[in-house]
Amino acid sequence: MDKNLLGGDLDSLPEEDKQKMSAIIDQLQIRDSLRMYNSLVERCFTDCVDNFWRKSLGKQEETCVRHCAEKFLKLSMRVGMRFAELNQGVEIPDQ
Amino acid sequence: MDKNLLGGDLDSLPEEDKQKMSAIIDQLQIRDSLRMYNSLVERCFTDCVDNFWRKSLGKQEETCVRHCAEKFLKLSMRVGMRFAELNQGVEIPDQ
Amino acid sequence: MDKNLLGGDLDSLPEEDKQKMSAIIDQLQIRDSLRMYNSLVERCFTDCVDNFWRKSLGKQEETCVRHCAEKFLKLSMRVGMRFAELNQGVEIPDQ
Amino acid sequence: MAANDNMPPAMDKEQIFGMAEKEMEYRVELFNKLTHTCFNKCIEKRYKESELNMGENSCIDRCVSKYWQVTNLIGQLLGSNRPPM
Amino acid sequence: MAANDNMPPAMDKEQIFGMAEKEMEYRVELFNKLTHTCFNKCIEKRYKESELNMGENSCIDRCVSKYWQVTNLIGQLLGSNRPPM
Amino acid sequence: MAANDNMPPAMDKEQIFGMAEKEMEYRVELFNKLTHTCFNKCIEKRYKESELNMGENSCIDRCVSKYWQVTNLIGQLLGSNRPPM
Repeated sequence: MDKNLLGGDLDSLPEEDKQKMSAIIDQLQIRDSLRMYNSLVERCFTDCVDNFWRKSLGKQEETCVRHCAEKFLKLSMRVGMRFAELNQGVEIPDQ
Repeated sequence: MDKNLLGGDLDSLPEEDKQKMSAIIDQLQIRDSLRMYNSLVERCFTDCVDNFWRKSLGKQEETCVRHCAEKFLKLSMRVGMRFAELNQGVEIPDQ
Repeated sequence: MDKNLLGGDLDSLPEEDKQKMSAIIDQLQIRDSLRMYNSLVERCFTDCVDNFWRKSLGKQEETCVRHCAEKFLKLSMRVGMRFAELNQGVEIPDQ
Repeated sequence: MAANDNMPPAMDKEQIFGMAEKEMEYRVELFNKLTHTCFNKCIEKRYKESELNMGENSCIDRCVSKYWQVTNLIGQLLGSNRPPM
Repeated sequence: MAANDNMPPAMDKEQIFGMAEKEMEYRVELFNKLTHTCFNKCIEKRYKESELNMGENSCIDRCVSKYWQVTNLIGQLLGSNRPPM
Repeated sequence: MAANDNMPPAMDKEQIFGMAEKEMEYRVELFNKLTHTCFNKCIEKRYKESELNMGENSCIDRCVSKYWQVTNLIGQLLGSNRPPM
């Protein structure tokens, strides 16, 4: 998740508090990206791997996992952009 | 979640510890109510919104979301009451 | 989850840090086992209990819950063993 | 365990608060899972009205009671001899 | 609440940081649930290619917009008069 | 990043412990998701007996192995060049 979506008004804080707040945000971002990693693996494994006759990933399963993960990352970026716009009160044009 | 279900015997603690415990409970309650908010939105959105031809919520979708959320809150209160009774060893009369 | 899977190289730390690290690991293990308890109850209840005409668990439901929980615990141990082997770079023989 | 003896008392207190916090987190999670599970089992997904009807209300009561029993049953299997809360 | 008056200021500050942390955790969770929910609603599970097609892209935009509206709607029902973020 | 240089060392240590804690939380979560996912994939939901049968046992071994490979594969895509643990 983008840092700007977490806390916007750090500048108004005194220096000491700003540092502490910034450390809290860093920790949350690390935790968030590790959780994202875990949930992405779970999702793509669940959707792509259904055959347990061999212990190695087949070619088709590997391609499926790659597409799944890449689609997720692209979607996540797009959601982030739209989400930021809504946070700033920008209207999404209908059509 | 009701505060009484979290910690019952605060009175027996020394003043300083009581305050610290009370602060921990407050923080947990804030986190819990924010999580409940998030999971209620996720549930009612998933159950009620299935059409993505427009960017605005339709009348029917809005009613569905309202009913879903209100039912959830009523159920949550009832579960809390029954849960409290079980915690106090009260038997729930059958039917 | 097995303690060895959490942090392997505690011995290299100075005594004070080792104690602090060990306390963090203990706390994570307590939280993890309480969460496992909660998610095991949720899973076995969801899979085994479907009839709400009575307020007491039937004989068949009880057996189902027991089997579900015992299978989960056995699976969890096996997964832990295989997982530890992969962490140590041991190959799982195919067949 | 033996190491506990020469740990500073401040550390001990820290850990006691940590344990109490984990215990409370467990209760909150139990309550939330119970609520969501009984919602799934008892509430009709069409959401035609905002009131709980009689059938839903009795289903909820029995669902809570059975969930409690399952919690106790699995607690026994896990070897903890204490009640779920 | 009245007890707040004679609490040391350090405690107060601790709580303010605690509140800010919870608030940020809430935003992260909102964003993650939004992402996963819109993935479930808009992405075809066969994963034939790695690009998002046009249909998926417009579905995502509308999904975010409607999710936002549901967040506001339920926020009003819960009696909090503030926007979701 | 540059700000790190004039931060007190105590702060640094705090952050190192924080990082180690997040890393361990990640491992616990990986293990739990692995366990639940392989349960879903390999265990028959009728629960007729409490033992794992031969088919379930080999399914579990292969499930763990494939899950591990998917973790590595996605780790590469995310650009982290380290193994999952």
